[in-house]
Amino acid sequence: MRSENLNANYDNEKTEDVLKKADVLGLSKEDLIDMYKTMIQIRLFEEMADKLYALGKVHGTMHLSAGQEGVAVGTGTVMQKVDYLLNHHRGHGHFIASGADVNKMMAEFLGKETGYCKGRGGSMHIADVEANNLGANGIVGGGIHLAAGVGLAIKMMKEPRVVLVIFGDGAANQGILHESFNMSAIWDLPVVYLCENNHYGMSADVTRVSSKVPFKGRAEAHGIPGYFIDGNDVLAVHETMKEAVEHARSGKGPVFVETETYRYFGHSKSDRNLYRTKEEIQAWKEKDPIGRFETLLIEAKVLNDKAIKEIYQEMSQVIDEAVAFAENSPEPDPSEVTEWVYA
Amino acid sequence: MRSENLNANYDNEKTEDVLKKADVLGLSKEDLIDMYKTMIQIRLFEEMADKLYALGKVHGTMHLSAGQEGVAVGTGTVMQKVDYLLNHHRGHGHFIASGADVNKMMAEFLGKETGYCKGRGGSMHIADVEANNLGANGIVGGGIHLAAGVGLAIKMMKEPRVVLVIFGDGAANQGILHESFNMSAIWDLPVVYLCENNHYGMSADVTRVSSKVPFKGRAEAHGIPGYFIDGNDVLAVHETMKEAVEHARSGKGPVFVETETYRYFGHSKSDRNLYRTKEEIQAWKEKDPIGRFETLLIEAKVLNDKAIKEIYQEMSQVIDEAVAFAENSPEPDPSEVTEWVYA
Amino acid sequence: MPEITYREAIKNAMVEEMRRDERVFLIGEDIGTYGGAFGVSAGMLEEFGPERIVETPISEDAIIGAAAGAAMVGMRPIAEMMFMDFILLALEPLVNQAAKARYMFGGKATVPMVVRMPGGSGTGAAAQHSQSLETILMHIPGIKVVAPSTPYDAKGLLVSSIRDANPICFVEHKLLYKTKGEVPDEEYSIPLGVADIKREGTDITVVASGIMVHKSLEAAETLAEEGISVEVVDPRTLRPLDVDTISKSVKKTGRLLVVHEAVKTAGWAGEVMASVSETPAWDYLDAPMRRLAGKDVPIPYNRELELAAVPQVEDIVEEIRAIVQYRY
Amino acid sequence: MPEITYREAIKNAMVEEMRRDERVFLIGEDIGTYGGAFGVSAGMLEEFGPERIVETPISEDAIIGAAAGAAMVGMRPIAEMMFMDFILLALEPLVNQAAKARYMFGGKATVPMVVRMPGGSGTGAAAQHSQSLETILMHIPGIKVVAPSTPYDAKGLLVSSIRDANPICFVEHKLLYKTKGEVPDEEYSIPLGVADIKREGTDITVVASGIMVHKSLEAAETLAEEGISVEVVDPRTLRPLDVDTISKSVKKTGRLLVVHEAVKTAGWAGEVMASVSETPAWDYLDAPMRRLAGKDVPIPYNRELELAAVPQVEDIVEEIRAIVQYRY
Ligand SMILES: Cc1ncc(C[n+]2csc(CCOP(=O)(O)OP(=O)(O)O)c2C)c(N)n1
Ligand SMILES: Cc1ncc(C[n+]2csc(CCOP(=O)(O)OP(=O)(O)O)c2C)c(N)n1
Ligand SMILES: [Mg+2]
Ligand SMILES: [Mg+2]
Repeated sequence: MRSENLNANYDNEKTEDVLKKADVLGLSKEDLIDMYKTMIQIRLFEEMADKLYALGKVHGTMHLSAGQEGVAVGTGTVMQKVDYLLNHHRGHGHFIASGADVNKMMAEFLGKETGYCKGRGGSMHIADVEANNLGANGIVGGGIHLAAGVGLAIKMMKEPRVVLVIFGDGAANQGILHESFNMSAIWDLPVVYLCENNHYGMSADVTRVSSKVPFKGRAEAHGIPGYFIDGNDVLAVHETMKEAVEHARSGKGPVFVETETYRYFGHSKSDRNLYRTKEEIQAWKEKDPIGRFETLLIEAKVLNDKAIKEIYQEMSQVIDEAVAFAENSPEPDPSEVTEWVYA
Repeated sequence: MRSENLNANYDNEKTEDVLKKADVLGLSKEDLIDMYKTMIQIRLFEEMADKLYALGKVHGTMHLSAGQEGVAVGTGTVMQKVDYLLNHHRGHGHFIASGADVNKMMAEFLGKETGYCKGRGGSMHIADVEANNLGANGIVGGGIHLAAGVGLAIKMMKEPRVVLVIFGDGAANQGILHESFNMSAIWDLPVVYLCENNHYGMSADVTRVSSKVPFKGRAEAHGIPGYFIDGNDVLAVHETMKEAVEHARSGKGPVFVETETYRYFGHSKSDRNLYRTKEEIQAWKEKDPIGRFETLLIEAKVLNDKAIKEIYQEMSQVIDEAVAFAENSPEPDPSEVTEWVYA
Repeated sequence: MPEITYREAIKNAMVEEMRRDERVFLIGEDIGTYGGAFGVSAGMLEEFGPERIVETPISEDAIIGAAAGAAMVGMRPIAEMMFMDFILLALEPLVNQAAKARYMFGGKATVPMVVRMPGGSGTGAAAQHSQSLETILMHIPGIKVVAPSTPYDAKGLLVSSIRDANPICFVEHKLLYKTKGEVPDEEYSIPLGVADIKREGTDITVVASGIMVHKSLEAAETLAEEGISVEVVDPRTLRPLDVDTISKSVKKTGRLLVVHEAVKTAGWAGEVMASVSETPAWDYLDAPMRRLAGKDVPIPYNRELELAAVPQVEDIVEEIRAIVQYRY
Repeated sequence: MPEITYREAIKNAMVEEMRRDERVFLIGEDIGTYGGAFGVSAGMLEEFGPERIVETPISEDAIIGAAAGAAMVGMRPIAEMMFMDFILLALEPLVNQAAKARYMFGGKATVPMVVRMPGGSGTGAAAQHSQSLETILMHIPGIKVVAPSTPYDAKGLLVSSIRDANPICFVEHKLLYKTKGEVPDEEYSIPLGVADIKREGTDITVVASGIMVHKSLEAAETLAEEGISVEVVDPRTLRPLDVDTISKSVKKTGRLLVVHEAVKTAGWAGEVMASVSETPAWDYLDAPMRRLAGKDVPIPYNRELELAAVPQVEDIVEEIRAIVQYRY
C-alpha cells in the first residue's frame, strides 16, 4: 500500500501579504533582507562545496542542502542562542542559518585544523558544543534519542530552553522516532522535532517506503501536535516554527513540524540521479524557496535588481574568504591522531 | 503528560446473547465447552508452574498468564495450523490455546531433555518450529521484527497464511514496533499484531509510560486498522481476531488488535507487587475471563456444576500427568552442551 | 569495617554521589517503586523523587540515547540496562554517538555517563538474559569498561565512574549482588585502570574478573594444598587495562591463565595475552599463555548445562595444574 | 580466466544463486534503482524485480529482524547493511534472535541468512561510516564471519555463505570494490573455515584479512628485497578460524604478526594469538607474537589522520623487521 502523494499547499503569495505577514511576525524589512541574504549564503556555500569536490579538494562525502534554504532560514531566525541544536547529515544550511562561522565550516569541510572539529569530523559531524550546536550526525536518526535526553536535561535544569532536532523523511522510519516521541510526550519535554521531508531518502521515494505521509499522524498518535507545511515558503516556516518553539518553551511538551521541500543536488557524491527525472527537478526549481522569496521582496519593493546583485557579491565574497581561510589553514598533525578519545 | 485511563467496554453479557453470538461465530456448544476447558487448562498450568517454583523444582524465571486466558483462547480458536506464531515471554496460555503438548511444555519448564527445546530454552523460549510455533521470546518486542520477515516470506511464497505476533503493553514502546508497522504496511504483509495490554510492564503502569492508550492510534498512524477490545471476554476476542485474521489472510495487509486484560501473578519471581494494590487485583478478579464465561455458559445451560467439576478434574489430571512426565524425564547430558550452535 | 552486600555497595555509591552532585540522576526501567530487577535502587525513589529516579518506558535505545544527550549538555546520568543483553538494543547511541562525540568534534564534547548492566549466567534466565558482553564494549575507543568483583571495589569504582568524564560501562555480575564484604563508612574511590592483586602467589598468574575472581580464589585455595602458589590478579577495569600490573605478575610467576565467563572465541583473554606479548614479561614465560572461558554457546536454561557452559572451580584447578606441569 | 572486480564478483555470486534458488532474495536500503551505496546490486532489480530485490525503508533493526524471520520459515535472505557501522542498530535481531534461535530451541530452528556489510576506512567518511566491527561479530556463537580479500575469494565464499544454513556476516572492505582479480566463469565455491596462504615464506607468518592482505603482500615484496621471507595467511573466514593452517605456518616460520584494521584493543589479533598458544606452534616461537592494528580511535575525517589511524604498508614493514630482529 503506497502512501498518497505528498503535497503541501503551495500558495502564490500576494505582494501585500508579505509585508503584512512580516509585520505580524515582528519582522522588519531589514530582517527580511537578512533572511534573504542568509538564504543566498547557504546556496553559495553549497555550490562552492560542490565545486571544491569536483576540483578534488575534498576527501570524503557531503550532503548538500541547496533547495532547502527556506526551512533552514525560516527556522534559524526563530531559534535562540540558548537553544540546543541537533542537526543531521544534510546540515550546512541549518548551521549557517543558526549563525555558524562559515570559515570554520569550510575549514572543517576541507579537514583543516582550524575547522569546527579540527578536521576530525568533516561535513557530516560539524559541531560547536559551546555554542549549543550538538552536531550534525552521520547516523540517520542519530540525533533523535539524544534530543529526548537534552530535553530531559533542560527540564531538570528548569531553564526556558528548547532542543531542536532535525531529520529527514528517511529518518522518520527509524524506530527511535517512536521511542523518542513517547518519552518526550510522557515527560512533556521541550523537544521540537523538525522533519525536512524532501521526498527522498537516498533514492527512496518517501511515498514508496512510508506507510503514510505526511508523517504528522505519527506524532499525533503520541499526543504530540503536528504541523505539515510548505518548506519552500520561508515565512511560513518561520511562522510555524515560532508557534512550535513557543509551545515547547512554555512547558507544553514536544511538537512536530514537517516541512515539504526538495534537494537539487544528488544525495551524496555517489548519486547518479537515476531515481528521479530531470523534469521533476526542474519543476521543483520553479518552486525554489529563494526565487519565491525574491519575487515577493521585489514586488514589495524591499529589494531591487541592484540590491540583489550587491547581496550576491557580498555573499560570494564571504564564501570566497571562507575558502581562502580554509585553504590557507594548516592540516592537523598526524602525530596527534590519538588525542581527544578520552576526556 | 499521562495517558488517559485505559478502559475497554466491559459489557454484562446477556444469557441469550452468548448462544446467539456463538452461533453467528460458527461455534457449537461443544466448541464453547472446549474453549472453557482450554481456559481451565491454562489456569491450572500456571498455578502448577507457580507451585513447582515454590517447591524449588524450577531453576530460572517464568512469567505466568493467569488472568489472560480470554485472550489466549479467543485467539487460539481462530488461528490455523498453517499460521505462524511469534509469542512473547508471557506465552504459556497462547501455546496451550494453539494446541501445544503440555507434557513437552512442562518438561521444558523443568529443563528436561524431553522438553520442546530439550531443556535449552525454558519457559521463556518454548518453540516448536515444525508446528509453525516460532517461539516465545525473552526480549521485550523481540518477535516484532521477525514478524515482518515471516509476513514477507508468506507473501513471497504466495500462501494463504498469516503470522500472529503477540506482545505486551510494555513492548508497544519499543521502537521496533514503528519499523515493523511501517514495513508491513507498505508491503501489505499478512501480519496480525496482538497486543495484550495487561496494564503493566514489569511494574510500570501503562498510562505512566505511554503517551497515549489505547495504542491503536499508533497502528492507525501507519494506515493499519486497529481494534481495542475487552480481552477478558473470550467471545469478543474470538470475534475480533476472526475479523482481523481474515483481513490479513485475504491480502489486505496487517492489522492490530489490542486486548485489555490483567495478570494475577507478579511479573516474574522477583516481583513483590509493590506497584499495585490488593484491591486492584481483587477488582480484576471480579472481571475474570473464566468466571465471566462460566457464568454465561451456566446461564445458557451449556454447563452445570457437575460438568464444571468434571472439567476441572479432567484438566487437573492433564496437568498432573504433564508434571509426572516432566519429572520422570531425563536431564540433558552436560557433555552435549555444545551441540546445536550451528546447523 | 561494616560488611555490606555488593548490591548495597552499588546503591550506596549512587546515593552518595546523588547527594553530592545534583547533576547525577538515575534512568532506566522499573527502577522506582520496583527498585530495579535486582533491587539495586530500592528505596531511592523515596529519597530523590521521580525527577531524579527517572523511570522509563521499555525503550533501551532511547534510554541510552537520552543518557548521552543529557550528558552532552552537562548532566551526569547513570543509566541502568535491566540485563546486559539489552545493551544490544542500544549500541547505536552508545558506540556511534556517546563514544565518538568527543573525538569527532575535535575534543569539544564530553559525555560523562555511566551505564550499569548486570551480566552473566547462573540464574536460569537462559540465552537472552545471561550474556557476558564486556569484550564487545572493550573494543570501542572512547568507552571505559569497569567490572568489580567485591563490594569494596564496586563502591569505589562506581564513585570514580560517576565522576569520570567519559561513557563508562559498569558491568555487574548477577551472582555477586548477594555477596558480602567490608566497605568503609567514609567516602573513598578507586581509580579506574588499576588492577588489584587479590591473592599473591609465585607459580602462576591468573587474571580473572567479576565472578571468576572468586572461583579463581577458591581454586587457588585448593591448589595451595598441593603446593601450587597462585597469584590472582583482578583487573577491575577492563578498559583501560592495567597491563603493567599483569605483566609484572607474569614476570614473577612465568605463567599466565586468563579466566572469563564470556565465550571463548574473540573474548578478552586474547587482549590480555596480546598485551602481555607486548611487554618484557614475554621473555619470562615458562609455559604457553592459556585461557579458560565460557564455552562457545548461548547460555542454556537447564541448570547442569548452564553450569557446564562456563568455567567452574574444578575447571580452573585442572587448567592451572596442566599449565604448571607444562615442560618445553 | 577473466578479470573482474570484487564488486562484480559479489554481484555475480548473488545473481547466480538467485537464479539457482528462488528462496534467495536481497533486502536492504537503496538496493534497487540506485544499486546500493557501493553499486554492488546495480542492475539486479531489472532481472529479479521488486519482489526479490526488496528495497526497504531506513530501518536497520527491522531489516535484520525481517531477514531472520524470513530465514526461520525457509527463505534465504541476503541483507545489505549500507555501512557496517549500521549493524549496531540491528544487533538485537542478529545476536539475540538469529544467532541463538537454533540453540535455544534445542536444534529445531535454522536461520540461513547472509548479512553483507561494507566496512573499513579510507573514503573520508569519518567516525560513523568507517568502522571495522568484525571482532564484535566473531564473539557471537551461532554466527559465522567471512571477510574476503580478493574477487575470487569473494565470489566463492559468498556462494558458500548463501548456501550455508547459519547466519553469516559477510564483511566487504570498501576499498576493495574496485580491485580486480581472476574469477572463473564456471560455478565454484570456497568452503567456509579454510584459510588461504596468499604468499609462502619462511621467516615470519603474517595473518591478515581484507584490505590488510594486500598491504601485507606489498610489505612482503619490499622485505623480500632485504632477504626477509614473509608468509601471508589470509583466514578468509574469521569465525570459524582455520587455526590449523595458521599454526602450521607459525611452526614453520617461528614468528607471528597479526595485522588488522579494526582497533587494537580487544581486536581479533588477540584471538589468533590465543589460538596459536593453544597449539604446538607455541613451542616453535622464536619471538613474541605481535599485532599491528588500527589505533584506538574513532576514524578521523582528515585524509592524513585517516591514514595514520590504520596500519599502512610501511608500518607492516617496520613491524616485521623488528620481529625478525628480535633476540631472546
Ligand atoms: C542508520 C543509517 N542508515 C543509513 C544511512 C545511509 N544514509 C545516509 S543519508 C540517507 C538518506 C536519508 O534520508 P533523509 O532522512 O530523508 O535525509 P535526506 O538525505 O533526504 O536529507 C541514508 C540512507 C545512514 N547514514 N545511517
Ligand atoms: C528488551 C528488553 N527489555 C526489558 C526486558 C525485561 N522485561 C521482561 S518482561 C518486561 C515487561 C514487559 O511488559 P509487557 O510487554 O507489557 O508484557 P507483560 O510482562 O505485561 O506480559 C520487562 C521490562 C526484556 N526482557 N527485554
Ligand atoms: Mg529526505
Ligand atoms: Mg504488560
